[in-house]
Amino acid sequence: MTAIAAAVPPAAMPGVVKTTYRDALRAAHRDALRRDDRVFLMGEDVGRYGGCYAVSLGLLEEFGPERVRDTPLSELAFVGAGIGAAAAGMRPIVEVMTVNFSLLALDQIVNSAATLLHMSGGQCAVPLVIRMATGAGRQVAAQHSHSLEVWYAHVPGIRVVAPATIEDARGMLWTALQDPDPVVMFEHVMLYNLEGEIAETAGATDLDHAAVRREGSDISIVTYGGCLPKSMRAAETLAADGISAEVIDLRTLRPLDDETILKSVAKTHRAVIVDEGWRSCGLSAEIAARIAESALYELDAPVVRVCTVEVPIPYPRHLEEAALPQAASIADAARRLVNHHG
Amino acid sequence: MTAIAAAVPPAAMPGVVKTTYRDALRAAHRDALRRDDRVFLMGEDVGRYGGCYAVSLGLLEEFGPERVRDTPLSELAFVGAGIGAAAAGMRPIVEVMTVNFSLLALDQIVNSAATLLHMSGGQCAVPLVIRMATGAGRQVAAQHSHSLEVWYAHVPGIRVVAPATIEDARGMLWTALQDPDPVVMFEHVMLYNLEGEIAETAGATDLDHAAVRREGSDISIVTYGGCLPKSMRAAETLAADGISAEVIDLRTLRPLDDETILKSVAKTHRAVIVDEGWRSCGLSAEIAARIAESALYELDAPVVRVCTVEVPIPYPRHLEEAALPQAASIADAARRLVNHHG
Amino acid sequence: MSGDIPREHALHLLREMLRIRLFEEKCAELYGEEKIRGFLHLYIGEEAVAAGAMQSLTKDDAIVATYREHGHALVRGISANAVMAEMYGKVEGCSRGRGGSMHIFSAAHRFYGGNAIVGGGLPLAAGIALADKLRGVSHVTACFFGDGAVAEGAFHETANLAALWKLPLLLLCENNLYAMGTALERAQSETDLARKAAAYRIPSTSVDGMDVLAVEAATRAACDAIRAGAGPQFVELRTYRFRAHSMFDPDRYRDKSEVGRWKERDPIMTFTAFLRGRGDIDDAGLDALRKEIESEIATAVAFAEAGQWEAVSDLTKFVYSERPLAGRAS
Amino acid sequence: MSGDIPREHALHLLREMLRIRLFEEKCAELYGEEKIRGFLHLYIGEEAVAAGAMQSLTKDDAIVATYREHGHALVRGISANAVMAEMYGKVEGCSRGRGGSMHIFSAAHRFYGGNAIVGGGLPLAAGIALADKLRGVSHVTACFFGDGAVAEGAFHETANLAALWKLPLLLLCENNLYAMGTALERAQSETDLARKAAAYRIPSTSVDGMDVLAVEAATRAACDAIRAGAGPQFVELRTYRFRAHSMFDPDRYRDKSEVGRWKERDPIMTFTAFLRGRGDIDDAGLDALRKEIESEIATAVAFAEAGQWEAVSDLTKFVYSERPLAGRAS
Ligand SMILES: Cc1ncc(C[n+]2csc(CCOP(=O)(O)OP(=O)(O)O)c2C)c(N)n1
Ligand SMILES: Cc1ncc(C[n+]2csc(CCOP(=O)(O)OP(=O)(O)O)c2C)c(N)n1
Ligand SMILES: [Mg+2]
Ligand SMILES: [Mg+2]
Repeated sequence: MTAIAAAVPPAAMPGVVKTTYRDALRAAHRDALRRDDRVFLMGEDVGRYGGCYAVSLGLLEEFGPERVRDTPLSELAFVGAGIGAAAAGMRPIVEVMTVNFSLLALDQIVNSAATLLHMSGGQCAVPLVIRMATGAGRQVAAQHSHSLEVWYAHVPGIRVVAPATIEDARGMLWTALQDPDPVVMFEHVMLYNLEGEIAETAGATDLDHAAVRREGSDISIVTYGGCLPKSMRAAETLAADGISAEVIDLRTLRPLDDETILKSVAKTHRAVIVDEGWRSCGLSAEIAARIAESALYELDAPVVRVCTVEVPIPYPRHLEEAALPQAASIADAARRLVNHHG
Repeated sequence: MTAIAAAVPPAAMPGVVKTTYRDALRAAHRDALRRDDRVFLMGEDVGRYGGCYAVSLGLLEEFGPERVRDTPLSELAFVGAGIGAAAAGMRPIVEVMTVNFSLLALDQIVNSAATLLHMSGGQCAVPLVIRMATGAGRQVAAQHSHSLEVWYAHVPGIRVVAPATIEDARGMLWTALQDPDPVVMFEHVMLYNLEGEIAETAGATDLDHAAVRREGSDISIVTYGGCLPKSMRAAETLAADGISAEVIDLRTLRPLDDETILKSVAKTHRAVIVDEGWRSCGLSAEIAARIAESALYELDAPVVRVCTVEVPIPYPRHLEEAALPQAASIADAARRLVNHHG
Repeated sequence: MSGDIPREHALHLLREMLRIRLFEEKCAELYGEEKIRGFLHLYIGEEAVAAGAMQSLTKDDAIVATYREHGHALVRGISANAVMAEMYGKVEGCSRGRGGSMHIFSAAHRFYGGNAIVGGGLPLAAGIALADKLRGVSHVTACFFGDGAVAEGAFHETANLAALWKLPLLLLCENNLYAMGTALERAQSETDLARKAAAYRIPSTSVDGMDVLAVEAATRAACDAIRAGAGPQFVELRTYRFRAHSMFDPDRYRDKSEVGRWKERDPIMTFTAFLRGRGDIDDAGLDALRKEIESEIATAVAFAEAGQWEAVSDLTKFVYSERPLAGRAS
Repeated sequence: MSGDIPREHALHLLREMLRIRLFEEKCAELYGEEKIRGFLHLYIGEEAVAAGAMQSLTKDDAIVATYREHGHALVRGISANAVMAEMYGKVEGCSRGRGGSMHIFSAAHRFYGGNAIVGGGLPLAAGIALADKLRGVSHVTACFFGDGAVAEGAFHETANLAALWKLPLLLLCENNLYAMGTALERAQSETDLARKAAAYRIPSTSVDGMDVLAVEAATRAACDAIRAGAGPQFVELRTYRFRAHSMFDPDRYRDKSEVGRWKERDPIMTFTAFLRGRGDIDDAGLDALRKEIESEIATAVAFAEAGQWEAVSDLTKFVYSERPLAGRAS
């Protein structure tokens, strides 16, 4: 896999602005559409409606219907068309409303986007970005609340990223668009309203490295996406209890940045992996397996996974909450682990 | 998940007959169609053609076109129709030619088959069996050689099974048809021609337990499906070197039979997991994670995974062979592990 | 509107439409109070479709609907109590509270959901129809879906399968001219949706979905044809939603004036006027009807309010069935 | 067959058909020798389609084909050497040997594969056409697919998208009456496939796919319409495969007599007779032509035999690209 270096941000006096994850994503789109006339955005309701999560609000007016392209309800065809357009030299951004609907397009993603370069012997690259919302928390029940990032992370030929911060929402898209290969980007539904500050000049962000979002020495909490804020809150609670948790945001789910994970585990000797996917065969299993393979003798206790209970997500708030990882359950798991003496 | 007991085989004098994995599957279909008039088989070319792997050859002639039902090329609709028919009281067997094409039907499987019971509060059960071929080895390249069992094994609400022996080819279908919930059954393409003997009276087989296919004391080789014969060959080679390998055939990939795995690891203290899926986020990761969680202190060495190299499977034989787990690479991994001294 | 409809049946139709309207207006209010959460898709404006189409279905027929299905559930006979409790997420809800607004189920009513994947109900419905056909019973499966669903591959594959196998499937396309914010002409190269059915040799009709009698007549004819063995039938119901797509939708993509024009054709208003004209109902009658329904809904709200939250310990119940189904023979 | 075709062009068409025929007969032989492995789908009997349809495409146009695409590749101008080496799986193959028979690629020829998912090429082709349209160039993307693919949702969604967006997409349906073992009438409720296109307002024609001149004329007209901005066009090519679906297929599902009847319409045989009648070619000319082609094929086999196996150490090469593409601006 190619290392995609972050573009150097322009050397302006870095003023700081308030923004949201959603607005940062929108700014990233605007940027991309301005910088490169090969870039266009397509998907259901990205234009007139402004995007089902309002990410693309206003872009149709600014860039016109050729470059901000509403599609009919036909996930298989418009994702496939994105693949074809990329293969033919464009730089499409395809929005699929949620990962749940992306199941309808998986054939094109796995059997075409991920294979074309290899099976053509290097001739047919697919520089495509597919964006989709993921995750639960809005009480939209069993057909709108999946987290299937792990499925994508299983497939060679694609890169999988998950911005969990405003900086990454702002910066990952441009880096992804510079990738010569397909990138699937997951935006957790509970992050869109996230507020924060960002440098006015913030630009592309690195896709090759996980980020240590909080340093700590007693335990490593490895997570990404929608579970990052929960993990950060858990780390705060733990700090109050005198437990120093390091929080790692994976950022890129394929390929995984083993080095950052293993370095942290070598320091803390304990790891909790937090992942909103279902436990069995989830992303956290891969991380646990890598730690067990490469850092077995560093571990002072077995790795623990905090995942979503293995149920289709139910509608009522209390059941949805019970099904998902929460700051409290993460902190509990960490506490138990720190107190564990093998 | 309900425990599905194997039906007691009739107490006849057990004569033994020669058969193949394919013929055993066909006999299982014939049996099911005879026993229960709610059972019917549908899929592309299951009728006139006799099944793309000839599993259903002759069944159209015996049971007629209503019960052995050729479908048009429309995986989404006919799998979905199977789900609807099951919900309405039938016991459909739906054949999807290969797991590669099942991507077109995943929406129905994940968003409907796996969720209907739970999100209807227990009202809408889906007693459906979906069969599909999986795996590589026939030089049919990057769009026909996937092993995506792990994706299915990730999904709560479905059961995933993989017959690796003639007995299981003969016996799993009937057990699966007695399951009130959807069962996805994976048949490895390289097993169809497998020859062997089977009791004339062989009947339903257990779906709840992994099978120890060979006992051993030095190392556990955990595998399933198309990798079982390779693992058995590896175990033989190892025996010649004085290494006693235990070989576990998972049989059911969801839910996993932890007990059998952990018992074996507790005995051997070393595990190689062999899985034809791609390594990252593969089924072997889940097994490695479970061992690391529940048997960390039993391990004398890190768990090792032998998986498919993370590439779309290429056409030429030498590259395909290099991409896949082989008896030799399994034996090598096992040898290294036995010689590993942490 | 045809004049020969018996008064009692006419009043029944009016009542059903009004039940949907008032029930959903209450839902909108409850959404504001955060009693109902998640996605909520109102059917207001489209009541004539569910009310009319459901008349020719017997209790043995089956129904598959979308996420905009409260109306269908009520007309089908699922009690307002059970539907409202479901919207609240209470155990007393018809799906035990697990599904909410988008996933209303009732096995007793052969009401197979409540499907939130656009087009996702179509293959399921074909399968239910296939099961009935294989069993040799002459039940109809009615599948409701929107204009947006017609663009999905699921529609195409299902239509072909149904026609090829002559399934007893009634395809009811609720064409409200929009799929979320996307107008029909920006989603379909052929906007005459009934012509889609022709490509599969499925007989089709288009009907004014704001006219409950027209809807009833067209769907009855289609049902009769299906019961006579003619295979699937397609009915396009031309309608309009007065409210936004869902409670999250700021409704920026269509003209207020367009909505206004359609509101002049409000199916309840026009049918009420028709019934008044025939002398079937007067102000007092209307008032009484409205009061009855309001009381039904108030009861439903009270029922839902009094309902229980499912125990968290039951979260994983029904991921799998509790007991194996017995093989018929063994 | 129309008489006004120039001799040179007529001979070119004959040569192209014969190249496919002889190349594939050689492939069948090589499959028996286990030089070619995996799936092999022969085009024998259908040569007039690829040979005729490719005539109106320029080098800037793009092509998407199926797993039955050796003929298309050859007519497109990919050398027999490169195609044969691909069938062998050698590095000198046009896809580096990675793809084999089902995945022939050539960027230089805008030949975007070789797709082994039935219907899978259709969305891709729409995307290529969209890219060309967005760039403002007037290239055509020609997408070949079988009658079986028309049942897939991919066909329906793509047809709608192409028509809606007026994409420069030429939909070439190779109707050989069977999808593997499934006869058209058992797979489609409407067997007149051109009528499918009408449901999307896509102009369509059906043509005798055994008549190379008819194929050329129909596809040329369609191409002209596309270049004139009329949007996608659909051409149904009525043809027949003389061989089994693949080398694994025992061909039990159709009558020998049916195959026999179609063989009487062998496109090469009838076109040869036509050319003889016009005095365009005689026995000696035919013999010379055949010899030339046989020599081209013999060269290709020798080339493939002499080719190299890719080093195992290169297995993971091209899973991802080797260098980042530069952003156009930055
Ligand atoms: C496969 C899929 N894609 C997208 C969505 C998001 N979505 C929900 S409803 C809807 C519009 C559907 O329109 P239509 O079928 O006309 O039904 P209506 O809402 O108008 O009743 C969309 C795009 C979805 N639920 N499923
Ligand atoms: C999605 C998918 N389903 C099934 C198959 C297996 N399969 C390969 S070719 C084929 C028949 C296709 O028929 P048609 O489209 O008419 O093309 P033809 O082979 O006749 O040229 C089938 C069923 C496949 N490759 N892809
Ligand atoms: Mg609509
Ligand atoms: Mg065909």
